[in-house]
Amino acid sequence: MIHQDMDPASARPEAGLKAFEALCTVKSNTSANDDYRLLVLEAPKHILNCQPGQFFHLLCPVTDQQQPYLRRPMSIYRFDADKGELAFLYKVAGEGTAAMATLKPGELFNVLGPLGVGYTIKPEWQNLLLVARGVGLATLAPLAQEAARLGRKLTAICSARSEAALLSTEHFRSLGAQVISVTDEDGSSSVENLQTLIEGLIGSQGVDAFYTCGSNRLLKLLQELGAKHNIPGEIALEQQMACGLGMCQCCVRPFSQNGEVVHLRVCKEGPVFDLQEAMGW
Amino acid sequence: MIHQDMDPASARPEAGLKAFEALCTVKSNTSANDDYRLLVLEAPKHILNCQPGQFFHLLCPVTDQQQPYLRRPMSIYRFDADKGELAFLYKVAGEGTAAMATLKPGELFNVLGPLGVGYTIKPEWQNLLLVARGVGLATLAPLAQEAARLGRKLTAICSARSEAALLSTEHFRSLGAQVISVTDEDGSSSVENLQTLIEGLIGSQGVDAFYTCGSNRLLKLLQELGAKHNIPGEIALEQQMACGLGMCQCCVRPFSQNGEVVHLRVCKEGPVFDLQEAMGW
Amino acid sequence: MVDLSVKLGQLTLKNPIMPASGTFSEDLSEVLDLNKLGALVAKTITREVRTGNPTPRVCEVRGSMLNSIGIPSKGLAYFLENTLPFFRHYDSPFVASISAGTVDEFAKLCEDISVPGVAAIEVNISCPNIEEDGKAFAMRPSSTLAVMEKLRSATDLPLWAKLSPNTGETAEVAQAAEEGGADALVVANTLLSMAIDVRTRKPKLGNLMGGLSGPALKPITLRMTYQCAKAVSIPVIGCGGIANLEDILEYLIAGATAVQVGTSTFINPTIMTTLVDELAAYAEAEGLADLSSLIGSVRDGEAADQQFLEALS
Amino acid sequence: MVDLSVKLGQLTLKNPIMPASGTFSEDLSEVLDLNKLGALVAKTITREVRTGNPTPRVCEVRGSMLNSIGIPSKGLAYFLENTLPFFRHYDSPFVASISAGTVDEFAKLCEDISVPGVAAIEVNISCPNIEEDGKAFAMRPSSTLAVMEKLRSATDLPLWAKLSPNTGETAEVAQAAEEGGADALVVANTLLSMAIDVRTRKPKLGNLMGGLSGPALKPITLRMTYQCAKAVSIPVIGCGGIANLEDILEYLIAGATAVQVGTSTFINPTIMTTLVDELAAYAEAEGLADLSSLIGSVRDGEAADQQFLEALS
Ligand SMILES: Cc1cc2nc3c(=O)[nH]c(=O)nc-3n(C[C@H](O)[C@H](O)[C@H](O)COP(=O)(O)OP(=O)(O)OC[C@H]3O[C@@H](n4cnc5c(N)ncnc54)[C@H](O)[C@@H]3O)c2cc1C
Ligand SMILES: Cc1cc2nc3c(=O)[nH]c(=O)nc-3n(C[C@H](O)[C@H](O)[C@H](O)COP(=O)(O)OP(=O)(O)OC[C@H]3O[C@@H](n4cnc5c(N)ncnc54)[C@H](O)[C@@H]3O)c2cc1C
Ligand SMILES: Cc1cc2nc3c(=O)[nH]c(=O)nc-3n(C[C@H](O)[C@H](O)[C@H](O)COP(=O)(O)O)c2cc1C
Ligand SMILES: Cc1cc2nc3c(=O)[nH]c(=O)nc-3n(C[C@H](O)[C@H](O)[C@H](O)COP(=O)(O)O)c2cc1C
Ligand code: FES
Ligand code: FES
Repeated sequence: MIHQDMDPASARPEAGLKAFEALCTVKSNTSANDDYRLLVLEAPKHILNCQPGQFFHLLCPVTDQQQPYLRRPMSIYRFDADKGELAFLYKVAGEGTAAMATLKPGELFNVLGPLGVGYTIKPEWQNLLLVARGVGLATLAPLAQEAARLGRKLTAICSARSEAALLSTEHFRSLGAQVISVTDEDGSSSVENLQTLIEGLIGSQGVDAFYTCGSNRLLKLLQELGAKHNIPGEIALEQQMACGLGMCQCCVRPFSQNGEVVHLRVCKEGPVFDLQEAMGW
Repeated sequence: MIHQDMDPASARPEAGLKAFEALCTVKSNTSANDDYRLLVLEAPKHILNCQPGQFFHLLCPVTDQQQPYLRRPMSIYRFDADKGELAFLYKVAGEGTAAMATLKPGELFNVLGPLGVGYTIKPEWQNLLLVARGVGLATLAPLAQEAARLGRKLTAICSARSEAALLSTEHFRSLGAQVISVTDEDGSSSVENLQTLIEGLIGSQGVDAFYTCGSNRLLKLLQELGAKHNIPGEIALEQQMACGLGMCQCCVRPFSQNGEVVHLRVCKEGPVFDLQEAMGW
Repeated sequence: MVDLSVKLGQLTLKNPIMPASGTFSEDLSEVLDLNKLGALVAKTITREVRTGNPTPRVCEVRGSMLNSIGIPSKGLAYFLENTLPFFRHYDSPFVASISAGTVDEFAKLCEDISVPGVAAIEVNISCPNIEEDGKAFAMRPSSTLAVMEKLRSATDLPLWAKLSPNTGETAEVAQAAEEGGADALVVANTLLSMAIDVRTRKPKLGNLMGGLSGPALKPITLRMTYQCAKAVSIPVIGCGGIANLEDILEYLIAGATAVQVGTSTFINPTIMTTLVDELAAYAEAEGLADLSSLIGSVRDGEAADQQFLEALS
Repeated sequence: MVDLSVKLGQLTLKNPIMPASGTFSEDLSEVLDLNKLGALVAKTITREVRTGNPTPRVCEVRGSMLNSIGIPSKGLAYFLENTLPFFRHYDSPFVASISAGTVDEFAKLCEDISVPGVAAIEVNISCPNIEEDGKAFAMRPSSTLAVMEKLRSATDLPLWAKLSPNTGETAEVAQAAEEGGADALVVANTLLSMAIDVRTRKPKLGNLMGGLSGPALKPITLRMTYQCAKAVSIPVIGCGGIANLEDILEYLIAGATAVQVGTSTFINPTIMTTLVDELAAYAEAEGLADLSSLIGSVRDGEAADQQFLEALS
C-alpha cells in the first residue's frame, strides 16, 4: 500500500515542476459550523505558489473505519506562502472526508498540488460580483483575497439554507468586500429575488464580471444576465476525479465552444471555466 | 470493511457458545525486552474461562502503514477472570504484529476466543518439566500458573539466544517453579547439554510429563527421551490460520496416530498435541 | 416486523443470508445461533476420502486472502453418518455441496446424497473436469450443460450450480446451467490468483496458485451476478467479498435473490447474524414490507450523467 | 551502481519500470522527471476522434478502483502532430498504444503509427472485436492469433500484445500472441467489474460496468504473469496493482522482465521514480550486479511444506 507518510520524492521542488506531492503537518482541524470543517495545515513554501480557484488533491488517512483509496479534490480555502499555511473548508460527505475529519494536530497529511486553472481577473474588470452558495464559497474565498490585493471592488452574494449556515461572510467582509446574505429560510435566496438583486447592482454600481460555482440554478441565472447585459463570467465546476493531473480523462464535462460540444477535464482545463461555455446539468 | 469496533453480537454470552468475539480495552502495550512486547487488555469476564495453552485470534488494527486482513493467532500469556485481564506476549514479526504494536491504552481491540485445546495435567503427573525457547515460553506461562494452582512441582528450562533475551524466568520463579536458564551465548542450550540436563532431572527428582512448544530440535530430543524413559508429553504447534475455529481446514499438520498419518487442525484439535504423535519438520 | 424471506424455487428461506461453502462448518455453532441463518451450506465433499492440498494453504493479500485448501474430504459415508445428523438439529435448510472429477461420478454422488435432511444440493462445478483437459466444468457452456443435465436426472432435490469467475463466458455458462436444469446459480467461487514471498522467493501457497476471496473479489462477482440475473430466469445467489450490509444490498439490487458470506466470517465470525439484523433494520427504516422491491431494482437505464448524454445528442 | 537495465527483445530499457497505458500522459512531466522511467507508454488511441464513455467514469471500490473511461481519442493526426513531438524531448523510449475494432483497421493504424520516435507499439487487444461477437480479441486464442499476424506484417517495430484478465484461457492466448509475432506481452489490462450506489440504486459507472485496477487486481495479474512466463519465450511485462517495491519484486520473481505501474500513480504521482530508487537500493543491498538473477527466480518446486509432503509419502 502506498502510505500517507511515504516521503514523496518530489517534495524537493525541481526545475520545471508545477505540482508537488508534499507532506504537510496538521495545525488544526475544527468544525466551522454545523456542516463544515476547517483544516489548517503547515505546508512547505514551494507548494504555496497558488492561484485563486486552484485545488489540491488530498490523500485521506486510512483507519479501521474508513479506507478511502483515491485522493479527494478540495479547493484552496486559504493559502499563505509567508506563514507556510494552507487551509481547506470541507463538508463531511462520505468516506474520504470522514477520514479527513479524524486528522489531529501534529499528524502528517499528504497533499498534491496546486492543481488546475484558477479564476482570472482581467485588468479591465474593476467591479466583481461573486455569487455562491454553501461550500462553494470556499472556492471563492481566495478570489476575494486576490481582488483585495489588486484593489478591485468586490460584492459577494452569499446564499445558504439559513442564517446559521452562512459561512465566510465575515471573511469576505474583512477583505473589504460588500456582502449580501440571502437565505432559503427567509426566501431571499429565490432565483427571482437574486435576479432583481443582481440587476439592481448592475444598474447601481456596475458589474464587470461574474464569479460563481457549483449550482446549476445560479449558472443559468448568471448566464442569462451575462448574455443580456454583456457581462463575462467564470464558474468553478466539480467532477469525480482519479489522477487530478489530466492523465486519466475521468473528470470531463461537456462545454459549448463556438457552437460545438467539447469535453474538457475539470482537473486540467478547469476547475474554473468560462461561464457562457458551461452547460447546465 | 469490518470494523475493529463493530460491536460483536455474541459479546453477549449465550447458552452453548464457547468462543466469543469481544471488544477489549487496551490497558498497556509495552516492550518486554528487545524482542518481545506485552499487551495487557481489560477483557469481559465471559471470555476468560480459559485453559492454559489455548489461544485467541486477534483482529489487528488497520492504519496507513499496516493493513492486515486475517486475524492473528496468539497464545494466552496471562488471564485473570477476577481482574478481568487478558495478556499476550508477542514478537513483532510482520504486518499484523507491527499493527498490534501501535495499540495505545484506552483503544479498543477485537479478540476471538478462547480457542483450541490446551495442555492437560493428569492427576498422576506430579513432577512437570517444561522446556521452551523464546516466545514459546508465552504459551507455557499459564501452564506454570495452573501447575502452581494444582500444587504440582514444576521445573522450567528456559532457552534463549542470550541472557538478555531470557523472558519470563522471573514470572516462572514467582509461581514457585524451579528455573534453569540456558543460552546460545554460553553454549548451554546445545542439544547435548540439554539432554544431559534433562536426564539428570529424570534421575534426580523424576519427571512425569514433558511440555514444550515450537522447536523441531526440542521436539526430537523430548520424543527420544520420552520414548526411552517412558515419559508422556505435550507440544504446542503453530500453523498459518484463517478462521481459527475449525472451519477452513487451512491449519492442518500431519500427525502419526497408531502408525497412520492423520491431518489435524492446529486451531481445533490443537494447538496442543501429544508429543509422540507430532511429526518433525 | 419486516418479512425477510426469499424464495429460491421451491425452497423458502427465512432470510437471504447463508454461509459460503468451505467457510462454514459445525464449529460455527460455538459462536452463533445457526437457526438465525437463511440456510446452512456445507463444505464441498467428494465421495472418497481426500487429504487436500499441501500446506501452506492460505495467505493474505492486500485486504483479502488466497486459499488452496483443495477439497480435503472425509468422504460420503462420514458426511451421511456425522455431518448430516448434526445439522438435523437446526431448522434452517441444510445444503450439501458436492464435487467430482467426471460427469458420471458427479451424478452418482448427487444421487447418493439426495437423502432426507438435505434441502438442496450445491454442485461445485468449479472443480477440474478430469475427462476433458482438466479445466473446470464451469469454464465452458458445453461442459456445464453436459454435467448439469446428468446431475438433473440424478436427483429431485433443488440443484444449485456454483459458477466460476475464471471463465470468460459468464452469461453463456449461466444459460447452460439453467438449460441443464439448475434451480439456482451461486455466483461465484474464488478467482485463480498467486502471491510470492519475496524473501524466500517461494509461492506463498503450497499449491503455487489459489483462489482469491474477500473484499477484492466483490466488484468482479457483483458484475457476474448482474450478468447472470440478466441472462437467466432462475434465482441467482450472490457470493464474493460480502463484508457489510451495503455489500448485500448491492448484490440484491444487482439481481441476487440471496447471498452467501464466506471469508468475512473468518474476520468477524458473528457477521452473518449481525447482517441479518442490519438487513431487517434497513428494510424497516426504508419502509419495505419485504425484499421483493429491492431484488433486481438496479436503475441500469439511468447510470450515465444526463448532461453527458444530452451534450452528445 | 547496480545495472537496472532490462532487454525487451531488441529494445533495452534503463530500468524495468514504466507507466501503464491510460494512467500516464504529458501532464506527469509536471510532477516528475520522465527521463528517470524505463519507458513512456501513451494512452491507447484510435485512428478516429472519439468521445469515450459517459460519466461517471471512475468509482472507488474497497482499496482499488473501477474505470470505464473507454478510449476517448483525439485521433491519429493529433497524436502524430502533438503527442509524439512532446515525447521526442525525452530519451526514455516512447511506446504508442493503439486499438481498433477490426483486424484490418488495427493493422492499418499500426502501419501508420510506425514512425520515428515510436520505439514500440503496444497493441491493446483487450478492446472489442466488432467483426466477431464484440468480445475482445484477447479473449480467445484464435482471434488473438488472427489480429497479431496481421499486425506483425504491418510493422517492423517491436509489438507488445496487451492481454486481458477477462479470458479463461490465459496461457493459450499468450501462446497465440507469441505465435502471431508479438515481441512481448503486457499482462494485463483491467478486469470487468461493477459497483452500485445503494442509495440511488444506480450503477456507479455511467457505462454500467468497468475495469478493476489497483491493489485488488495484483494477485490475479501476478498469476497470469507467472502462467504467461511459463507458456511463452518472449518477455512478459507485468502489470496490475503495483503499489510498492515488494509488488515489483513479486512480478520479476514470477517471470516478468519489466513492469507497468498504473493506478498507483493516481494515489502517489511520484511513485514510479521512487520505485526506481528503491529497486536500485534493494539490488545494491542484496548484492545483485543486475536484475537477471531475480527475473523468473520463483522457487516453484519448493512451495509446499516438506513436512506435509513427507507425511504423504
Ligand atoms: C475541484 C473541486 C473542488 C472541491 N472543493 C471542495 C471544497 O472546498 N470543500 C468541499 O467540502 N468539497 C469540495 N469538493 C467536493 C469534494 O471533492 C467531495 O465532497 C469529496 O471528494 C467527497 O469525498 P468523500 O469520500 O467524503 O465522499 P464519497 O461520496 O464517499 O466519495 C466517493 C467518491 O466520489 C468522489 N466525489 C464525491 N463527491 C464529489 C464531488 N462533489 N466532486 C468530485 N468528486 C466527488 C470522491 O472524490 C470519491 O472519489 C470539490 C470537488 C472538486 C472537484
Ligand atoms: C496457536 C498459536 C499461538 C501463537 N502464539 C504466539 C505468541 O504467544 N506470541 C507470538 O509472538 N507469536 C505467537 N504465534 C505466532 C503468531 O501468530 C505470528 O507471529 C503472527 O501471526 C505473525 O503475524 P504478522 O502479521 O506479524 O507476520 P506476517 O509474516 O506478516 O504474517 C503473514 C501471515 O502469516 C501468518 N503467520 C506468520 N507467522 C506465523 C506463525 N508463526 N504461526 C502462524 N501463523 C503465522 C500470519 O498470521 C499472517 O496470516 C502463535 C501462533 C499460533 C498458531
Ligand atoms: C478457505 C476457503 C475454502 C473454500 N472451500 C470451498 C469449497 O469447498 N467449495 C466451494 O464451492 N467453494 C469454496 N470456497 C469458496 C467460497 O464458497 C466462496 O465462493 C468464495 O470464498 C467467495 O466468497 P467470499 O469472498 O465471501 O469468501 C472456499 C473459500 C475459502 C476462502
Ligand atoms: C483510468 C484508466 C485508464 C486506462 N486506459 C487504458 C488504455 O487506454 N489502454 C490500455 O491498454 N489500458 C488502459 N488501462 C489499464 C492500465 O493500463 C492497466 O493495465 C491496469 O490499470 C492495471 O494496472 P494498475 O492496477 O497498475 O492500474 C487504464 C486503466 C485506468 C485505471
Ligand atoms: S482527474 Fe484524471 S484527468 Fe482529471
Ligand atoms: S484456521 Fe480454519 S480450520 Fe484452523
